[in-house]
Amino acid sequence: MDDLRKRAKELLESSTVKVVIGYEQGTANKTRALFVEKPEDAVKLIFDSYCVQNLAVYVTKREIRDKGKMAIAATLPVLRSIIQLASESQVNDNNLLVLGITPESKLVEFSNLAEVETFVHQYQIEIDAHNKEILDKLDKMTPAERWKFWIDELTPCFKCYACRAACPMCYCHRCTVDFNQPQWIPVPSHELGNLEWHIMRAVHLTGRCVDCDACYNACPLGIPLNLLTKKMVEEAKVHFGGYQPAIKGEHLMSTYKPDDKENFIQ
Amino acid sequence: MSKIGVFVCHCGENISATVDCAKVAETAGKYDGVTFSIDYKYMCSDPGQSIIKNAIKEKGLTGVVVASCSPRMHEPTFRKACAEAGLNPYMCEMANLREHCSWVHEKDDATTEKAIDLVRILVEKVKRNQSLDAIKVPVTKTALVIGGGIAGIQASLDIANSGHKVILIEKDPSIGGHMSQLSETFPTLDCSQCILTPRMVEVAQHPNITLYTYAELESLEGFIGNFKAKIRRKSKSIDEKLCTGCGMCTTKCPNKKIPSEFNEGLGTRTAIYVPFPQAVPNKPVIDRIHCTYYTKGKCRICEKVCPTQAIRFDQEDQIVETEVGAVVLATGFTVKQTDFFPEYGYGKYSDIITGLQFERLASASGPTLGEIRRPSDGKIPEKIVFVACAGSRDQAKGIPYCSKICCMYIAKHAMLYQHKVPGGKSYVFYMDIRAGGKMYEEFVRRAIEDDGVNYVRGRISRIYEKNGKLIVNGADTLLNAMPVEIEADMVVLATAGVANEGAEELAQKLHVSYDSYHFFAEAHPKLKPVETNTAGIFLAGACQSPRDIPESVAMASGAAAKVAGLFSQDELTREPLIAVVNRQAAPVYSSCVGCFLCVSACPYQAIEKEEFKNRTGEVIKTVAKVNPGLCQGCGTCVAFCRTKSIDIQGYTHEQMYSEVMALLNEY
Amino acid sequence: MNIDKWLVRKDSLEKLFDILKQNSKTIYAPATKNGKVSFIETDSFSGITTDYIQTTQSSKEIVFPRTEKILDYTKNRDGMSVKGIDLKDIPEIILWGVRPCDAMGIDGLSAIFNWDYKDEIYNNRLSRVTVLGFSCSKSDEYCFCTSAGGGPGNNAGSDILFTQLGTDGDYLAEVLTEKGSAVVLLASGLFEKAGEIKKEQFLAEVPVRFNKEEIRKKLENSFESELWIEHSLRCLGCGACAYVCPTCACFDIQDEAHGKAGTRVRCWDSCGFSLFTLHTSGHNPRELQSQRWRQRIMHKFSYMPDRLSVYGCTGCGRCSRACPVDMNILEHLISIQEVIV
Amino acid sequence: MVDFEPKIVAFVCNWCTYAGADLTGTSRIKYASNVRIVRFPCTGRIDYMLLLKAFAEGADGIIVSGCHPNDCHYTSGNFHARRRWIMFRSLCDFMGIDTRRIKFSWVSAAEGAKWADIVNTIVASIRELGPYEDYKKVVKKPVKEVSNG
Amino acid sequence: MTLGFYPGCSLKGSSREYAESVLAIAKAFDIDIEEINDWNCCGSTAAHNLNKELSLALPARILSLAEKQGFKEIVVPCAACYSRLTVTQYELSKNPKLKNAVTETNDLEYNGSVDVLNIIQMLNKYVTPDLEGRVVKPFDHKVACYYGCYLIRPHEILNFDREEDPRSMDEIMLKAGATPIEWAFKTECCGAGLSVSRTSSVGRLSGNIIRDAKDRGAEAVIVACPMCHSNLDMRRDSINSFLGEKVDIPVLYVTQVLGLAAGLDRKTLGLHRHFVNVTV
Repeated sequence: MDDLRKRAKELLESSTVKVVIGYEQGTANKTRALFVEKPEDAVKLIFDSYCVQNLAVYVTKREIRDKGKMAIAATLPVLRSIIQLASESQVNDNNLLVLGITPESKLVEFSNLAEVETFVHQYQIEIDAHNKEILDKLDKMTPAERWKFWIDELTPCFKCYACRAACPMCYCHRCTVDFNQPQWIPVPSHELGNLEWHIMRAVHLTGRCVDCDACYNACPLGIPLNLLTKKMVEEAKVHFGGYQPAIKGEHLMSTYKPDDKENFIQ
Repeated sequence: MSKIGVFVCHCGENISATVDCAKVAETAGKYDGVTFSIDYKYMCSDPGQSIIKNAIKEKGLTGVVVASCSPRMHEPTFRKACAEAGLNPYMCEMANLREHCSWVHEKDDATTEKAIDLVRILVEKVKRNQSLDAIKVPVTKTALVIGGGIAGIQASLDIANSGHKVILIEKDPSIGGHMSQLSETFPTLDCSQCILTPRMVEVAQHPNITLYTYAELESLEGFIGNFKAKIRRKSKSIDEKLCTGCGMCTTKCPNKKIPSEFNEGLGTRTAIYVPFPQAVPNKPVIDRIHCTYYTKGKCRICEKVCPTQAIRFDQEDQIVETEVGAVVLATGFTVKQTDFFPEYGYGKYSDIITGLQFERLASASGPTLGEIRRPSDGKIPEKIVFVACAGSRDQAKGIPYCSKICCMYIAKHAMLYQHKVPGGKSYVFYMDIRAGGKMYEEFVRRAIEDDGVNYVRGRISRIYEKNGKLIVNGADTLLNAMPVEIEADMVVLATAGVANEGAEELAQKLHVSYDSYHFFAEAHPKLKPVETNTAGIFLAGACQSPRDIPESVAMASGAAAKVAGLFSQDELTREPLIAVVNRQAAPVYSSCVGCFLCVSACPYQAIEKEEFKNRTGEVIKTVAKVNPGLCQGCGTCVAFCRTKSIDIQGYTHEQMYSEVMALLNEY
Repeated sequence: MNIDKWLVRKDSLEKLFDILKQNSKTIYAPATKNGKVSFIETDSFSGITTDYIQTTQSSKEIVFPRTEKILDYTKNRDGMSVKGIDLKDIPEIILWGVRPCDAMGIDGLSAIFNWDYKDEIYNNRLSRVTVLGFSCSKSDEYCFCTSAGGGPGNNAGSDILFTQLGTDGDYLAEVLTEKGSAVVLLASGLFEKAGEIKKEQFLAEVPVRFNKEEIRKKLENSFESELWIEHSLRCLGCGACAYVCPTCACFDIQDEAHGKAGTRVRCWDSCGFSLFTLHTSGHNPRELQSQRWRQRIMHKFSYMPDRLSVYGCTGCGRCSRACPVDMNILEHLISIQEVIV
Repeated sequence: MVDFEPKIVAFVCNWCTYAGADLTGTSRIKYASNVRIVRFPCTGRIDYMLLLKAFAEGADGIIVSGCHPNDCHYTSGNFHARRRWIMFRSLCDFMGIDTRRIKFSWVSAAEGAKWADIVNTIVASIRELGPYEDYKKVVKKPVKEVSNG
Repeated sequence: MTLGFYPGCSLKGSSREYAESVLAIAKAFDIDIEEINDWNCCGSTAAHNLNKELSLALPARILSLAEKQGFKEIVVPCAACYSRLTVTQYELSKNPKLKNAVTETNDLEYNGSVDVLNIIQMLNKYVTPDLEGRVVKPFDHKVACYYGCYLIRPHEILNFDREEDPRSMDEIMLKAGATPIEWAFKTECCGAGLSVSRTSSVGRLSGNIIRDAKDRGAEAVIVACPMCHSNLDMRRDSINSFLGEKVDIPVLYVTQVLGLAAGLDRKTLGLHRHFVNVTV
């Protein structure tokens, strides 16, 4: 990605931005976030198929924001996250410049977030075949079986909150799990505490999740917790025709239609 | 450490017949934090209330639970009692032992158990209640009425007559609205002008009413009782103080061929003009689009002829800023023009006109002085066709609703035609006749039976012109859809009544919601027909949906009554049961992260942004803030907020949580 | 006691496992779930995962559970009645398949749980655990036990340390404690006297990458260093590193109330969380991630050696493997050694 | 499950269902005494976390009820609530939470009889289903002496 | 770029003159036009009432073939064919499932990448722009432009011209030197479907059209649809017997008029093939 390095260098030299968020080579074949502040460091930037971390998580991180205007190398999921964040007043054209990386790994520089939105809207949020299969499998199970499945999967969770930390949408300064008057969710990691934490997470991401799998990739225990959010993406399709992050868009869960359909309210 | 008092009421036999009240009181007495508990025959009785008052005083109670009937019945009673004893009324809760327990269950232990649970729930809640003070909002006792049609006029007069100031703004040069264009009015056929003009004059002369014609709302900020309005007074190019309305200018103006808005384009006016003879104010304005001086740079004849030198070519728009406590929206509606109908020739046939145009033809003050003459050649039509539901009730046209007034005015039109053109033939094509209203049905029958108007039930598929006639093709559905073809001289379309151009923008300016047709939305379809969901802004007349004069007037008086009610106190007191966004010490300020998704969740636009700045004045955090003037306390935002940063007084997280806990656990 | 060495035939391991089971021992051994290896209560030898460099989570959870009850309480008008847990209920546990760097971590934990107040519950758990260590024949880029004072065949912390003598080879069993001997007694038939065996040749290569003493020195005057900010930029402040660490011992005390009755539990916490040091006032002495990251390194390589004379890191490299953003502690330590003067 | 008495928690809005339940009382219509009503200003205020808490603390069934669409005292609180319920219910179902134990309904201030009927039907169906053991099991876990992963 | 040409059945049979005039115009204005190979029926019969999939499969095949032949756009002079092809594109773009089903049936790739032009669109794109100067014999007559139904409807799908009182053909006539009349029957039904089955009804329906044209002094009726043409031209006898008088206003294709204006000879434009002699 020479053009990325080139552009990053220019942006820093012209001090159009103060920091460029991108990827660098990490341990073994891992890649990891890089924050370029000096033009000469731009050469460290890389991009390849291993670059899957959702960098959007950093644009709300205080230590990075405080540096000044940010530029970010953004793949599709990252772009989606950015638009969602914009719709939640977390980023704007004044503090963020987006260097998009298309699914064909071409570099496109957007002059503003509106352009990013138009770009993003060319692609629907689609659950990948593999996970779709798992979702279907779960759908076929009886509720009792699903219950067992989830208790088994969630019990190992030791609440390190890596899933929360890695999720661009979990930028709250005080998460509900940290709310203790009342203590909505038990602090300890036990079956109830874990269950409630993961339900809450799924609910809070409903209509906001861009299905980037950051949570799943972050989980040190490999818990398939992204199935929950994926299911919510699917359900949003079923009930409300799905959603797309949009800067001025109507947020799925804070709006309604008088003719929303359901079949369970008596 | 809280000191709660529990007061169990027998309600005569009503509760005690199935619930062991003594046991309830006894058990409650054992709960942590309960320092006094008692059961008594009638808690709501004076002696009952004094038991509570005394207990509060003697035992220094910090909270009270009255276990009796439904709070929807006696909550005010007991809260008042507490207040009288010096306890904050919001420290009193009620357990509903009657409606929700003793009346609906058999006498057994389970019922008493439930009663105990219900009490425990409220004990745990009241422990977490906070003293609240009623919210007081100052009220500016001036109303802004937008729109000078009959609705706006009525609202203004009613408010003014109840002793409050009114600012009435009208975008046109004169007030009067559509009603001033009408000839006669159904169902009495009395002359519209005759009943309207006195009201118009009254408005102009009323000491409490400030009238701004040729003016529009620029912006509205603030909330109920405390709005700040910016009004743009468009330049009239005359000095109204000097102008005597003598009319010299209008008679001398060389530019005479401008289609008159008032006459719906059927007549003409001059560039400096008074829209119609009875206009209020009766002073001209210069229409700069057409005025030769403004377009070509020379003329100024009006200036020369004006005896009082009142012409001001260089006059500029003027912005008036004013504070108002309430707003009445009475901007009315408009009707679709004939060019909206491809099947009727896209408006290219001048003898196909709208109902409103017919009003002008029929009006004694109209371009034909009340004679029905067709626009193309001034010929008196021998055959005339009236088409009802032109656009209305038509999915394909995007206007599925009924315009409501057409059935009546078509009957009136046909009648007027029959009266004015003896021997003329008139046809009315209709879908259904909707004549709900006092004397309405009778009126329509008269048109059909006495005046011999031909009512044909069916729709018109197309109209085209041939040899000076309008060929009207339709079907008569009562003669199993037999095709009908009429060679008419003139066709009147009862075109759909629709929202004004720019109604949407205005609604957004005022933060009131509007329906999918851009008519303004009432706060509740049944119980709040004149309120909007923005407190302090009310609706009158056809801006809410098409309606006739009596309805508009009634609605206007309704809105006026609401305003008068609002203005009846200097401060408006509201239940403090509203949402609050938490605040913390710097640098946190609040746990709110400012995603502002609550804004779209709030039905009342009550959520605002608050910025926190550092010493150098730069904004370091922007968080949500609830406007206590607007919040109605539904709590929709509370359940939605991810960080639980919003809470609602009286139903806080802690209170509701502890209720659930108390309900399912031993205490 | 002095180390006595035995030889255990490759195929006798399973027998040993079964004998221990028959003697109704609870056995925790490495097993795989969702592609991750961790210590799980196991009933069958076949369920044990053997081909792993290091378990995702350390074995500390056996002696220091993520969540454990301390006491039950009931409120009533006259006050409170409390019922602590019965230490006798703590089960006897065989910890099977522990790597040397894990076993070594126990020193760190014990130091923390005993330096001022002797933590009964912890000590009781520890006294009931028998650690069967297994030396490492493989390592990866995250391993640095040799720099942390340990090694692939280090026997500290183990009651018995097994070292496989070559691929598919038999096992050398070094019995190090009474608990170890007790195991041997149970299955004496399986333990053969071993001659002089050099196990080193069979151990994994783990090059020394830094000098912990030097790092400790340098940390003394590094508190204000810019390095912390630079190093911690990509850190997201989750607790993964702490929760997989064999020596991290931060915990939180929570009362789980249900009406008048409730349970007091001790559960893991992490200095990486921003709330860890948040005061009720809203003030947070460690409000930046850099300060929290500094705390983590300082605690392990400066504060602990200073106060408890034991390092808080065994070089297992788990935190690096678990980190969602590839914070590689080895890399950071090396850079501290290089950069700070 | 002969002597099993289900614990039912009802989350209702103040303006419609609470008033409806009042009407049940004034009309002296009898219904099962297993239900306990918690009063909210509006269904829009009802927090899904509270539903979870109810199960966690031992409820066997839950009723959530408010104004019919278009009747909301706050015009749209129930519309918002409906959307949340739709998604929350799907999630519960996906996680294997027994959605038969949560009854969502619209009960207006005029539907006293309907309220009695709602309560009786859910009490009957929960009697059939028995106590919510699955959930209770999960809740008991933390008091296990050692809880390892 | 080569413009694809889909004649459809009529232009190969009853309305050969339409095809001839289209090609003549193309030649005269050197438009590179080429017929689609192996084309089939557009399904403009009762097909779409009986079997939706089939009614889409037929046009889809044509479009696939066009794609295969590398056409970016094709001209479809027959209004009926034009309607079917365009509707098909619309339906398939809206409904992937149908699309798959159809492509399977045809076992041909379909991307909907081809632009379908009706004759008016084609003329406006390639002819009228440089018509000025090319008009050697202005068609100096009062003409009634008759659009019929298929050229315009279903309007929400085709959205071509105004659904009532369309103007596009009138514009072209003006350019060709003719004087289009204002009349009301531009989109009135000519009885198309009944052409064979109930000629009497055709007589009545088409009769109304011809009468109004005549009453307003039209010297020729201009059409852009073979169906309209055959009804107004071939069925003139039944029309006249309905009108009770002999009306001999000729019916010309828009392309024929342009041809005449551009000075092409009457034979190449196939004027000799009409039933009502073309006297203008």
